[in-house]
This record gives sequence, structure tokens and C-alpha cells, in this order.
Amino acid sequence: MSDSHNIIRTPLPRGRSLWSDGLRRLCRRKFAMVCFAVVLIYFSLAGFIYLAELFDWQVGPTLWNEEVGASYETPSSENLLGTDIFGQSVLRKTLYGAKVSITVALCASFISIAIGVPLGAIAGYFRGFIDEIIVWIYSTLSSVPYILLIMAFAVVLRDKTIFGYKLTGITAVYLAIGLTSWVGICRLIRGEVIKHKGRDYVLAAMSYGCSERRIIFKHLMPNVFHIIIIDFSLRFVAFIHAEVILSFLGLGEVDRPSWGAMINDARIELSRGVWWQMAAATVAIFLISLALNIFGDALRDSLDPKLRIQ
Amino acid sequence: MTAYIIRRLLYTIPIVFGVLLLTFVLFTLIGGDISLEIAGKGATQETIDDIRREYGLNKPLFLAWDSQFINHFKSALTFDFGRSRDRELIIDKIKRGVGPSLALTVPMFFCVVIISVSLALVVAFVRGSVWDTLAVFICVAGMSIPYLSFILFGQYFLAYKWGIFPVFFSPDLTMAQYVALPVLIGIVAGLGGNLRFYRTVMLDEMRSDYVRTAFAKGLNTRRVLFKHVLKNAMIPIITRVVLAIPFLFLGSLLLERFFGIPGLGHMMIEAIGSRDYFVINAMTYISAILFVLFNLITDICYSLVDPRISLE
Amino acid sequence: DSSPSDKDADEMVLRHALFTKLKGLDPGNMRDFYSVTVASQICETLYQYHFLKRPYEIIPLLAKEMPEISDDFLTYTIKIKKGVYFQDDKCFPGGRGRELKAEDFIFAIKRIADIKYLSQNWSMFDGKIVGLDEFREYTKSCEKPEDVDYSRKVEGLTAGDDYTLVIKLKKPWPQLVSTALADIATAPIAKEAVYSYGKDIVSHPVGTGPFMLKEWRRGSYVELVRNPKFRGEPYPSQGGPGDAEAGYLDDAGKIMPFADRVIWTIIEEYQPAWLLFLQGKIDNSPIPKDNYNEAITETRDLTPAMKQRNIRLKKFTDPSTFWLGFNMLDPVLGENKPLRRAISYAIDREKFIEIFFNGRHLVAHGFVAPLMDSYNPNIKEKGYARYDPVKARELLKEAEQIHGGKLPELKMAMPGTNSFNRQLGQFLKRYITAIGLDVEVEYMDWPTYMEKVNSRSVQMFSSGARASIPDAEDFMGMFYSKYWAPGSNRFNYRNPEFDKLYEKIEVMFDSPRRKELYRKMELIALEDCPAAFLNHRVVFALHHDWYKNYKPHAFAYGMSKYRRIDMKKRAEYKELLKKIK
Amino acid sequence: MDMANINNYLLEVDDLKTYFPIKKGLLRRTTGYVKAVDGISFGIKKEQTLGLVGESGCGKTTAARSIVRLVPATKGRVIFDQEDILTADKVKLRRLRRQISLIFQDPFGSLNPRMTVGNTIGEPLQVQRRVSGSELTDRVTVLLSKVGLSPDHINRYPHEFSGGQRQRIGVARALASGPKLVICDEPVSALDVSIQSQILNLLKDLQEEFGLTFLFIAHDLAVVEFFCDIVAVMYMGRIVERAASQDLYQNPLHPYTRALISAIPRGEPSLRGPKTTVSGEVPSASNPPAGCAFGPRCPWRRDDCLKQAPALKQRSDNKGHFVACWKY
Amino acid sequence: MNVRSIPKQNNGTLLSVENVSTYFFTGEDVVKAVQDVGFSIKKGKTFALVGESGCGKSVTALSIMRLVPAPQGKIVGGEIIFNRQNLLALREKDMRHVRGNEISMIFQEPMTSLNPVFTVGNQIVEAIKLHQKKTKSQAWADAVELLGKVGISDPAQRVRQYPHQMSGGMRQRIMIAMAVSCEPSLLIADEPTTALDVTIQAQILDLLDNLQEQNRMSILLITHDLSVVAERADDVAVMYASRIVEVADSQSLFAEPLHPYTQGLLKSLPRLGFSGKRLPTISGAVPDPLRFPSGCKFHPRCPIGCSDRRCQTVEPILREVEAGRYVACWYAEDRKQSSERE
Ligand SMILES: Nc1ncnc2c1ncn2[C@@H]1O[C@H](COP(=O)(O)OP(=O)(O)OP(=O)(O)O)[C@@H](O)[C@H]1O
Ligand SMILES: Nc1ncnc2c1ncn2[C@@H]1O[C@H](COP(=O)(O)OP(=O)(O)OP(=O)(O)O)[C@@H](O)[C@H]1O
Ligand SMILES: [Mg+2]
Ligand SMILES: [Mg+2]
Repeated sequence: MSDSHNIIRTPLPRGRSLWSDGLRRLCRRKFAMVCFAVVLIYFSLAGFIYLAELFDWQVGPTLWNEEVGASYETPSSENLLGTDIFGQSVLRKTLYGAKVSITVALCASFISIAIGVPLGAIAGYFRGFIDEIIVWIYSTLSSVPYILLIMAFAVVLRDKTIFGYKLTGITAVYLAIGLTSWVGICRLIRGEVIKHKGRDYVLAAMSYGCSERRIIFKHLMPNVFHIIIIDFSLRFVAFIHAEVILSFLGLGEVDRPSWGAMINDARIELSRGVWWQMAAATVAIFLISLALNIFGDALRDSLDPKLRIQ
Repeated sequence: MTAYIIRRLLYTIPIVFGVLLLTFVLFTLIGGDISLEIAGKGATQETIDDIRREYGLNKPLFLAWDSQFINHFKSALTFDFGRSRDRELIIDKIKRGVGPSLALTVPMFFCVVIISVSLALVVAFVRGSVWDTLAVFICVAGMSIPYLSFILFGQYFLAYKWGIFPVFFSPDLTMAQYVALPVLIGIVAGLGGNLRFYRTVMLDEMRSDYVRTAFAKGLNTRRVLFKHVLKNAMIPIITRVVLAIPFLFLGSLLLERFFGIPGLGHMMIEAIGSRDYFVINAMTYISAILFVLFNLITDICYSLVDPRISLE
Repeated sequence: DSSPSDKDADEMVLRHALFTKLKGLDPGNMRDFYSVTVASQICETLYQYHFLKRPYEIIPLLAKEMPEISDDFLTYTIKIKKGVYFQDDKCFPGGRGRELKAEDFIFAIKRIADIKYLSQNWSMFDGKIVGLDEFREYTKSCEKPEDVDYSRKVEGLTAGDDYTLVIKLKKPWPQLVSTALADIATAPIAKEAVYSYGKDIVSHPVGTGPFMLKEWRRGSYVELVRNPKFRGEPYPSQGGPGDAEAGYLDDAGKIMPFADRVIWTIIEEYQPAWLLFLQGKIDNSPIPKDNYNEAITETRDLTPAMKQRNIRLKKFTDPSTFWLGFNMLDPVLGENKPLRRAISYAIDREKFIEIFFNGRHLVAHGFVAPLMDSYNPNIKEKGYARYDPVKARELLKEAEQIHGGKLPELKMAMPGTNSFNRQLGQFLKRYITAIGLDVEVEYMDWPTYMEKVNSRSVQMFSSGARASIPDAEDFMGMFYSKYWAPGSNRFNYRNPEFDKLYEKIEVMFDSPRRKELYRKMELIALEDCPAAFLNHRVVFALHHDWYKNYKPHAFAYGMSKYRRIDMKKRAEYKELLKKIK
Repeated sequence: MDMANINNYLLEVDDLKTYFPIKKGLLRRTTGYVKAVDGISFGIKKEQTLGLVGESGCGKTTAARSIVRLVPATKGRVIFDQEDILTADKVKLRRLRRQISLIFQDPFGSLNPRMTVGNTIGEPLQVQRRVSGSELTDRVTVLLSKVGLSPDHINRYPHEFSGGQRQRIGVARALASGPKLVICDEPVSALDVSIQSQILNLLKDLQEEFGLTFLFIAHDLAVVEFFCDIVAVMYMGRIVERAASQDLYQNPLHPYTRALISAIPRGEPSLRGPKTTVSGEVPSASNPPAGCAFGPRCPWRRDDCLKQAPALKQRSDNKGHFVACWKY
Repeated sequence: MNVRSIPKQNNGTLLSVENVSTYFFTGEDVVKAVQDVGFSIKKGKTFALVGESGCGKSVTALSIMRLVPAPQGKIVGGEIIFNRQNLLALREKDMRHVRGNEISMIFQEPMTSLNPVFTVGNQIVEAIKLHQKKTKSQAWADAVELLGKVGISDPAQRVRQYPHQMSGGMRQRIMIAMAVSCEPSLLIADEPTTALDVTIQAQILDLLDNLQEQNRMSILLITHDLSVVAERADDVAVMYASRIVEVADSQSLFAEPLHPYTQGLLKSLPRLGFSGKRLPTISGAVPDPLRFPSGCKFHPRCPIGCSDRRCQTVEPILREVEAGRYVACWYAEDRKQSSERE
């Protein structure tokens, strides 16, 4: 207890929003930050490989197609993760694989969330005609086999230029995944928004004349944000795996290593006892998904005011 | 309400139309001319043209009474999908495959939902504890390990090495026997992601005031979780569950392949791979109808689980 | 209802795996290997290959004897066995199969010509039989499939009497017997079945063979049972050298078939098939690439683990060739022979076979496969399949001069997107880029690939062929300019000299002179290098020791009748498994 | 209603009805209606305060919500500043709503659980006055301290407050943007007397300073007497008596009003003992009795009371006193 | 600051709260919502807890139920003795038995405290069936009866409605019905009648009285309505800024409030017929729980304390100034004597 009887007036506190407040708390969580760092490392690895390819740096991962030993060498001190069928280093391939896998997963996730969330919110909030239109779009889209859609998108987008940027096979693929997989999150958000829309706090916001956009983005979004976070972290992993199927269909990056392709190759190698390629790719995926999920949880928690503790 | 249902059912028409149109457009985009394959090796262009004519592939795509699109539309409306490329009636094909597909996906799906929802409730309740952290690790591992590894390991160890299950389909096994292992694998592989999702959903409800009231009544934790929290968290669960149901009939590609289950999952991929437009069209059409139906059910369920939601 | 349970004790059941789904069992309209395998147990052809003799020899099956050929080589008169009955089926009045007649063969061929039937086999007869093309024209004018009148006469196909078939040709066709009459396409199925089952004939074949269809669950399994009314055929009593020692003649003269039932389970993945084989639930299996080390030692012998299970190994060369083809119409490749040869020299085929086929395939020095009668044993010395990067680089310089500057990036089409194709693509790319060329590999699914090849818009493409007759004529046809894509000449290769020779051998009967011409033609084509030929397949097959009379056969149609199960050994295997565990 | 004065009314409610359908069965067919508000009319002049009292569940909240169209009205007109709210289009409605603010009866439910108090209170300012940055913070802190909360609370979330504190947040939010009309649905019910007085004083001050108009719903009749110029008593969805506040308290006419006033606790421990409450069953809102809704419980009940409902009639002796009872 | 709890446990005591402190750890701050609170409730009596809004009444109640919202809130010390057992030391399983069965609670905010997705009948029946052996139909009949008792019209139809279809007052009454449904020995009523009009309020309070008589139920009544306290409560504790500042039986408290805060409170009670322009209030600012003033927390608003050195620096403890009367004020005795002199 303070021994001075004067009430000390601290400078007036600055108003904070849920976001800045959440972020501050997030930053204080050590483990979450470690996970964030892991995610960043993955991302910067991918970025680094882009740069390295652009400037033609001859460093570890970009030399993935160098033969470093015999076919299918077991992991040793020389080749830490062993070699693949051509005697290429699995370690280098795994590192290089970050580029394709992360780009696909990241772009596709962002695209699908960028489309799905607003559409779902609009459909759920306005209901009526606009809802029916959006439901129509996604019903149609999701009834058509996913693979057919992706193939078609990839065919249409392949070798086209958008904004002066040439879409290669892989670009087409992540656009295609993104453009076809927003349905799931759209439906989820629609449902949640329908649920929240009848709450008194939304009525209150309406009663003082908030615009619809403001209600959706300022009031409803923070309350459904946990769904977006978890959807993102699940989606991200799913897309890394989806790339397996796509490379299976010849749509992915087939010429360069990606985790998907490594797993796909390893599938037949596994029964001959070549486990390291599969293990390397799986662990690579595991680490980033773990980091992403823990970070996502932490983010979710820090945006949950009821968990506002030190 | 009845009016609402009728209106929503009428609404199937534009969706089905949209789906038919979309599949058709996609298909023309992807291309794949079946006449080449039918012509056989050493065929001349003339033969190929003949075959195209026989298949009606030389007709205009749209914008004519006799166009290919109109013909497909007609066939869909009459549920007369014709024959697949291997000359089986498509309707028979679907009837044949739907049983095994459902036998595989339905138990798998419902087990996954029930287990993951229950575990999610528990895990969300003990949020932040060791159990919670452990669950994150296991779930993420489950999500990261490729589906294929589960299958290969399951088949090798559980079936071959330890002989708990049959390795593969065989006509003298009952459906329950040969479906057991794939279902188990499907459950294990599917649990991670679902559990993670449902946990988040539950967390949002876990600290509401009505939960406090329920505890104040002296209810035990299980009841609070499985009655009060669960029903409030139902909206996203319904969204995720009900709308996945129409696709159960499409089966599961990999499991079907590895365990020889003659389901539709494989059939679909095959149809796409061999550009069997007739089959794709039929399956898409059926899933569209189911999807619309379950969409309606979803919306009705919304208003059933949450009385504050009105349908109109 | 009547599921084939494990009545092994009293019933002799053959169990096999099929690696893809069956497409249909209507012999008139099938080309895929697996459908033919099954259908050929149900339906029979006029002629067949001898089970044991090598080189492959054609002998009569439904025919009484080899055809009588007129002096102008245009008229074939074929006597048919009497007392051959169709299998019982409810399509016949009273359900009892009627006797086979010459008309049934004519019906089978007319069906293939009928455009409404959309047979995949038409090209085989295109322009060959008098009056048949006119019949096809006629069918085009019909509205519906039902409108086609099969009683309409075709001049070249007549029945002298019920047991005599007369075929008149437009020009000599030396391969008529092996290409057409020993091919499942012309195997008769009952007209009654065709009419009563309509389009469902694909799943109700009614033939004359030793087995009849009991159940076909599409996508799952197919089960045949012994045809109780089968006329019975004796097991061959002559074989090649060594056959007697190998036990292939143990059953000589016994009446076939031996087995009561044959079951093929459709297993599309290797792991379950392999595991089932090890469990003894299927009789024979190829060795999946990745179980190779488990099964075969460095010395190409069975591993002790396999021997312990009494598993037997069979190796045989398959009449097949695989290559990296060049599209000769491509402006870069087509005009630039040194470039093509450089690519060919750039590829290390030994290494290729080592990595992808555990070293068991053969290097393809030419394109005619070994075991074919026109195979040139000295072809290796010509050195077309050398791995010579130095030479390749030299040639490349030359090629650049011809091209007039740096060569552009080349595109290579792969006919699939699975791991094998991807790894193969990477392998080829690696070697071609090593000599200084830029390559982009394009992986396509099969329909896309076919479309690109057929529309002649690929540059390089990976492909292969397997002979369906022992004669190399089909292989030669792949370089004949009239068969450009979408025909079988996917290289779009043209060489006037080669064309002239092909037209000559096409109507020539087998003779040493013809063999010589074949070898000459092969060299002409190899010199022009329309493809880098890579390998011939060598099959390593495993079977359990209870599976008898399993002699590998390149044209293995209707083989189930020869097979026999040693029931005792099979019963013992269960004990053996327990012991091993 | 006095037609001559119509233009003086800031808010005029004319025969407002709000029915809620009752749905039954799996098909959720409508089997009847809860007549929550069943034809109420009143007008509030500028700077006036109208108190709305009545039995719990009689439709006060519904009326308040219907006025700003948060609940769709079944029938009637709501004229605010010469414009009809119930038929206004989206843009107009938003403009009108910005001049009215509403204090919700359920303070917690009406606060966004994921919005800090600062943002909640500041939002009307942001939306309507486009205030932002430090000015916004300043004004929010001023508001906070006016309702007896500390500026430090600015970054806290609704669930971290006590019931009364939440209620005060609601009040602060309603006052933030300087509305013309404030509809208060039990704004001070959860406050201790001292703070309650403080808030009421604040409202009074604001009324004087900015000419605010109030529609004031409350149960505490002492508070209503102090705060309101006119009091309307509702029973079962209808207004049964309306008069100037002093008139009503000194001369309650309707039997329900009388019962209400007699039931006010006197606040003396010595005055213990059971109260004379209105006897009889509360009638059902979905199936109201024929005739006067209060009829079944009325001590003065006569036969014709049960036949037809009395209309709200002006007293001849007092122009400002309206009552709906056959007795008068 | 250590205050030994007042009336020590004796036979007639049902619940005694001793030195309970409950804190909220939010973000960077620690909100000391309840500090060293102690009181005891006798069997069959009504104990009223009054005080300023935000002073910690509800949190005290929640602490007794052990339902302080985790993870922010924590009971950091003290004992709650109910029927001779320390509730704070009970296992969760045993506590569950106490909740609803022996202590039940009417929450302050009935709006959010009811589960929105179940019918009110369902929620009441659940409580009934949990603690009493009743069949489903009996329980439903009970529920309907209870709703009628709390003055809800047409109860048979109302049980099938959802909370959002009810008015504020109805929801509050449903909370009450739920809480009394299983006849607890202690009822914690946190502002049970705020949303009720006076006639129904009276009806409810009568209902509680009846129950109290029938079952010797004790009531912890938290309210702002001093007239209700005056009419219904036996003992009263006044809280201010997370502490109890005065405890007395209601007669003497209303007759002679000793703490300046209590006095202020009574003075600002709005009365019928009040004719002033502004209502009287206690002057000064409401204390901020994060920055409580030093010394006596009321001193900045107290006519004596604002200038008294002792009041500014040392916090007074709750002392017995007369049998059964406890006050936390340095000048309580003086005030007492002066009033006696008069
Ligand atoms: N979850 C929480 N986190 C932080 N502070 C809280 C939390 N819950 C309550 N408080 C604080 O604890 C103090 C006591 O709250 P409590 O609800 O007990 O007040 P009260 O006496 O019931 O007031 P009222 O009469 O307004 O309901 C208040 O200052 C409040 O801000
Ligand atoms: N959404 C709704 N659906 C159905 N009935 C409703 C709905 N909202 C309110 N009601 C009914 O309308 C009537 C009036 O409710 P309202 O909330 O207006 O009462 P109130 O006068 O505010 O009561 P209180 O003083 O208790 O808050 C009640 O009978 C209530 O049950
Ligand atoms: Mg209300
Ligand atoms: Mg409280």
C-alpha cells in the first residue's frame, strides 16, 4: 500500500484495440515467439531460395541436383539425411523443397481466405438474395470435383500473363487451389456470422448507425477470428499435402523438389526400406505445422480477452 | 417454414444448371477427345472423324437445339446418364460403388466427428494444461504425417505382420471385415485436424456465463461440456459436418485403392484421368443435388440448434 | 451369395492379381492387356501360339488345321472343328449352348467393321478384306445400332459350309493369321448373347472357351469357373529343350483344363499385392521394383527368405522396346540429325537400367526386340546405343552449326505424372543437360499426352511398344510414313527408301530374304535416329511352387487352361508360414 | 392525440404494434402471436422526458426496440423529427438512428466481448462525429469519469466489469455522440443509490445543456417520479394511463397504477409485513383475455370490462391525464 | 492488514466467510476485487450485502460458489466455512455436490447467464432432476409450477420458450425459479429483482420469505435497493472498495449508520415525492480499484477523513463498536457516543 495519501495521477492511458493489445500479449509469450521464429525461418528459407535462384548463388539448397553419393545411401555423417534415387542429397532437397511447398501453401491460403472470409461474412450478414447468390456460387463450385476444377484452372491460367507476370505451372496451381478452396472457410464464416448477427451487441452497433461494413469488420470479424486462425493453420498443412496430389496430376512443380513430391516418391521407396526421404519431408512439414499451430493457438488466446493474463 | 423449404428446394434448379454448365465448360477446357483412343492404333484421321460423328462430338457445344450441352442437360434431368467409357450403365456403376464407399466413409466420418468433438471438449476444458499441449503435438503430428504412411504402415503391420485384419479385399470376406482396417486408418489420420478445429470452436464458448450457471447448478463437468457447451458450439460443427456428408458418397480414393474397396472414390479419379465426361457429369450432378439438400438441412439445423436464428 | 470361399481342399482354384481394372469382356472391342487376359479364357480364336515351343509357333485352336491359302495369296479357306459348343447361357433357347459355325466368325468380323459398334480394332481390317469397307460405309448410313443388318453379304467373308470359312483379301496379308485370326478380336461370341444382352454384352461374354464367367464385380474381382461342356483339349506333349526337365511336360496329353475356378482380384497397388503373394493368397506375382531387394540377390537369384518360402523365380525377355522419341516434324529436331544423335549418345542406358530396373532390363541397341525372329544379334556392334558424352558434345557443335546458333530449350513430354515418370524425366534431363542442351520436361496425364502426340505437337516424348505378334512388322510400321500420328508412326518419320521396303515386306511371307529386309530397314531407321532407343524389358516373375505349368509366354492368351495347382503343397504353405513366423 | 401540437413532438409513436410469432413443431408453423406491443401511442416533445413503467414483460423493451427498428414492428408509425423511421430506407434509417441512442436493458449482452471499453464508448463518436486519435481518447476518458469509471478502465473488456459498471458503460456509450433522443431501458437498475443519483443528475444536466429528450424505462417509481415529466403506465402491451408525473403519483386512476404505487417499498425496517399486491393470475400474452387486459385481476371489475377493451381517453378534468378504464 | 473474522462460527451459523481475498490478474494489472472480506450468515436468516457498484459484492458471491472466472480470477486467501467444511479446500467433486444442492445462486445478469439454446423449462428441469429424484414429467410439472410461483403468466407455454423470447424481468425470474428449485440451504441472490416492477418484486420477495420459513433457508441478498434491505434483511454488511466497512443488523443500521459511507448511501436514497432539482449523492470520485487511495479508502470522500492524517495513511480495521456492530472507521466510536449523547 502506498504511503503517500495523494493519488498519483499517471498520464492518461492510451486507448488500445483488441489487436494491439493482443499483439503485445503475444509478444510476451516466449514459446509462441519461438514458434513464430520457426515459421519465419521457413519463410525466409523459401525467400532465400528465390533470391539465390534469381542471382544464381551456388549454395547448398540450390545445388540440390548435384550428385553427392550413390543411389539411396543411408544417412551418414557425410550425407546427413542420406541420398535419393539419383544420389542427390536429401538434406538439400528438403531445404529446397521449402520454396515450392511454402509458396503454394501460403499463397493458396491467403487467396482462399481473402475470398472466403468476406463472402461468408456478407452472405451471413445480409442473408436474403445476396446470401442465395453466394450460396449458389459455392454450391456449384464445391459440387464439381475439386481436381477437375484445379485442372481446368491450371489449364486456363497456364502460360498466361497477368500484370506482366508470367504464370508458370506452379503459379497457376496455387492460384487454382486458392480460387477453388475458399468454399470451406466461406461456409464457416457464414454460419458464425449468422449466429452472431442476432446478438445484442450487433443490435447496439446498428442502433447508433454503424455502417454494415463497420459492423462486419469491426464487430463480427474479431468474434469469428479464431475460426480464421485455426482454418489457416489447418489449411496451410493441408495445402502442403495437396501439392502431393497435384504433382501426382502433373500440375505441381514437378521438376524441382518439393515436400509433396518427395513424399510422393518416397511412397514406393518406403517398402524397400528407404525411409529417410519420407522422414525428412514429414519432419519438415511437422515442424512448420507445429510452429504454426502453436503460434496460431497463442494468437487466438491473445485475442481472447477472457484469457488476458500475464 | 414449409414455404421456405419449398423455395429452397426450387433453388436446386439454378444450382444444378450451374453445375452442369460448369462441368461442361471445364470439360471442354481440359479437353481430352475420346475418339482417339477408341480408334485404336494405326487409325487414320478418317476413322477418327467417323467415331467423333458417332459420339456426337462434332455437334456444336452450345447454342443449338441439338448441342452437346443441351443433350447433357436432358440426360441429367431424366437421370439417364448413359454409359461410361467401359460401356457400363453409369447408374449401375454408381449404385454398385455407393455401398462400399459409404461403408468406408460413413463409419469413418462419424467416428472422427464423435471422437474429435468429444476430445475437443475435454481438451478445450483443460486448455493450457499438459494434456492440452500433448494433444497439440499429437494432432499436428497426425496432420503432418502423410495419409499414405498411415496406410502403408497400417497395412504392413496391423494386417500383414500381426494378422489382425485382412490385408486386402477378398470376395469371401464380409464387408465389415475388409472395411475395418481402412476405417481405422481413416479415423486415426482424420482425427488431428478435426480435433484442432473443434477445440478452437469449443474454447470460444467455454468461458461463457451460461457455463458458469450450469456449474452453479451443480452439474458435473461432463454434462456441462456435452450438453451446454456443445450445443452452443454447434454452428461451426454443423457447418463442417453436414456439408461434408454429401461427399461421403464419393468415397476415399487412397483407401479404396490400397484395400481394394470397389467404391466411387476411385471411380471418380479414374473418370477424370480417362476424361470420361459422362461419369464425371453424373457424379457431379448427384453431388450437387445432395449438396443443395444438405445445405438446406444445414440452415434448418442452424435454426434448430440456435433458436435465435430465423430462417426467413 | 455364392462367394468363392476357401474350399481349397476339394477345388482347384487359380488366384491372380490384376493390376488395373478390367474394361470389358467383349472380345470384339478390347485392346488392353488385362481384359484380353481374362476374356481369352472364355472365348477362343481360330489359332493360338504353342504353349511350350520357342520361337513362338502358331497352331490351330478352333480351326481344324492351318489355313489353305490360294496361290495369289488372296483367298484363305479355313476348316473349323466340329462339335465345338458355346457355353450354356440363358440367351440360348433352353439355356444350352449351340454348336459353333463358320457364320459366327463372319459375324465377329462384321461387328468390328460396324461403325455403330465403335470397335477399337477396325484399323486392323481397314482396306484388307473384299467388301468389308463397303459394309462399314453401309453401317454409317444406319440410324441406330439396331438398324444394322448383319445378314448383308460381304464378298470377302463367306461360309463354304457350316464348318468352312472363306476369306478373300484385297491384297496379300501375310500377318492375317497372327494379327487377326489368333487375336481375341475375332474370337466368336454367340450372336444370341449379342442380341439378347445388347450393350451389356461387355459383362456377359458367351464363348467356347474352357472357362465361363461366373461373376464379375467391376473394379473388384472376376471369377471364372470351368465350362463343364468344354470339349477338352490335351496338354501339349512336345516342348522346347529343357521343358521336360523343368516339369513342363509332366501333364503331357492330359485333358485340360485342370483348374475348377480362376479368380483375378484387382489390386492396383503393389504393396497389398506383394503382401497377399507372401501370404500365399495369390499364386504368382511380378516383383515390385521396390521389393526387388527383398526378393532377389545381387547375383540375380532368389534371396534365402524367398527360397525358404519355396517361391520360384522366372525370368524372361519381353518383346518390348522403350525409347525417347523425336518428332521429326519439329523444326529444330527434325532437320538436325547430329542433334538427335547427340541426345542419343548423351544417355547412359546402363545406368538408366541400373537405377530404374535394378539392372535387369536389356539395353536397346535397336528397336526390334530380342526373341523376335528378325532380331539382329549383331546390332550391338553398330554402337547406336553407346554412352559417349564426348562424341555427343562434338555432335552438338555440329548441330549448332546446322541450326545456325544456340539451340533453344527442348521440351520433353512424359506420358504420366507419377513418380516413375517424374524420376525418369529427371534422369533424362540430367544426362541431356550434361552435354550442354537445355531441356524442359513436361509431365502430362495420359489423355493430354496422347492428344499432343497425335496432333504432332510434341518435341521429344517418352514412349514404348510391346509386340503383339512375333513378327516385327508392327515395329517396322512405326516408321512408315503413311502411319504418321495419329497412326502408329508417332515420330512422323519419313524415309522414301524405308517406305519402299515397308510396302514390299507388308505383302511378303516369311522367308530369309524378308528377314534380311527387316534388318536393313532397322538400320536405315537407326541411322536417321528418330528416337533414342533405351531398353527392352526383362520380366522377373515369382510364383509359389504349387503353381504348376507356369512357363512365361510373350503372347499369353488363354493360358489358364494349362495351369495346375499342387493342392498338397499349397496346403502345406500355411504350416510353413507359421514356422517362419 | 392533440393534433394541433403534432409538430412539436420530437418523437411520435402512433398505434405501434409488435407481434412475435409463436412457432411450434418440427416444421415450426406459426400457431399464434405474442402481442408484445399492442397499439401504443404517445409523443415526446423536445427536452421532455417520458417515463415508461409497467409490469415486467408488458412490452417496454420491445416498444423501445421497435422504435429504432431493431425489432420489426407489425404495424404503426414512428415519427422522429418529422420522418417515419419504420418506412425509412437504409441510408435514411442510419441517419435517423444516429440521432437516437439506446441504452440496452442487458448491459453485458450489448457490449462486444472483444472490444475494449474505450473502443466501445468511442465508436459512436468515430462513426458519427468522425473524431479520432487523441481527441477521441480524451473524450472517452471524460465520459468514463462522468459515469464514475476510471480512465484506466479504457483498455479493459466488458467481462472484467461488475454489473453496475457495465451498465454505466452502456450509458456512456449512449451519451457519447450527443444524440437528440435517448431511449433508456432501465439505465440505472444495477447501480447503488449514490451512483444512480450521480447518473441521473448527469442525465438531467445534459438535458439542460444540450436539450436532450428521453424515453425512460424503469421500474423504480421513485426514480421515475424524479426524472420524468410525463409517465405512461403499460400493461400487457398497451398504455393504460398517461399523465404528468405529479398527477399520476398523486392521483392514480387506473387500478393497475394504483396497485403499482401502493407496492413501492417504503424503505423502513419497521414497516415490515406482506404487501397488498395485485391478486390473480397474470394473463397470458399470447392469449389475452377478451376485453380489458387487466379485467381478470381488477378489483372494480364489471361485466362490460370483460367484453371490450377500453380505449385510452383523456380525462375531462385534467387535459394531460389519459386513462384506459371503463370506470372513468 | 489482517482482520479476524467477526462472529465466530457458532451453532446457528450456516456460512462464515473468513478473510477471503479474490484478485483478478489481467494484463499487467492486478485487480484486488475482494480483500479480507469476512461475515457470517445464520441459518434461516437473510443477510444483505450492499455497497457501491463495483465494490466486489458479486465477486464475493462467486468466491463462495468457487466460480470466480479462471484463469484471470483467483481466490488468493481465506476460508469459507459452510456447514463446518471449508469450501475452498473441497475437491471439485464434493464442491459439485454443494453447488445447486446446498448453495444455489441467482446471478446478477440473467440475460447472459441463461443458456440461449435451451428452453427455459429444460434448464429448470435439469436443475430439479439433478438434485431430486423425480421423473421427467414430474420435474416438468414442477418447473411449470415454479414459473407460476415467480409470477410468469401462462407458464405451461413459457417453459417451452427460449431465453431470448423472454423479457428481462422474466429471465430474472427464471433464474430465481432455477435457483430455488432444489430448495438449497443457502441462496445467494445477486440483485434478484433489479429488472422487476414493484408488484412482482414484492411477490418474489414473499416467495423467498416463504421458502425461508419452510426450509430454514438462509439468503445472502446482494442488492442496491435499500428499501428492500430494510424490509427483508436481518443483517446487513456494507462493502466499499473491496472491503467490508460496516456490519450490523438491519434495524440498527438504518436507524443509526456508523460508517460515513453508509450514511452517505442512506442519504442519497431517492424517495417518493422528492422535489429537489438534483438528487443527493456522495461527493467525490468513485475509487479506482487499481489505484485505491492509501489509508482509509473512503477518506477522499469523507467529510472528516479528507483532512485527517490518520485516515489518510492508516487503513482502519473492522472493529466491534457495540455488540453485533462492526465498523471500519477511526471515528466510529466518537460518532456512536455523540449520537448517544443526543
Ligand atoms: N474478470 C475480471 N477481471 C478484472 N476485474 C474484474 C473482473 N471481474 C470483476 N472485476 C472487477 O472487480 C471489482 C468487483 O466486481 P463485482 O462484480 O464484485 O462488483 P459488484 O460489487 O458486484 O458491483 P455491481 O453492483 O456493479 O454489480 C470491479 O471493480 C470489477 O471491475
Ligand atoms: N424475440 C421474441 N420472441 C418472442 N417473444 C418475445 C420476444 N421478445 C420479447 N418477447 C415477448 O414479448 C413480451 C414483452 O417483452 P419485453 O421484453 O418488451 O418486456 P419488458 O416490458 O421489457 O419487460 P421487463 O421489464 O421484464 O424487461 C414478453 O411476453 C416476451 O416474452
Ligand atoms: Mg425489458
Ligand atoms: Mg455485481
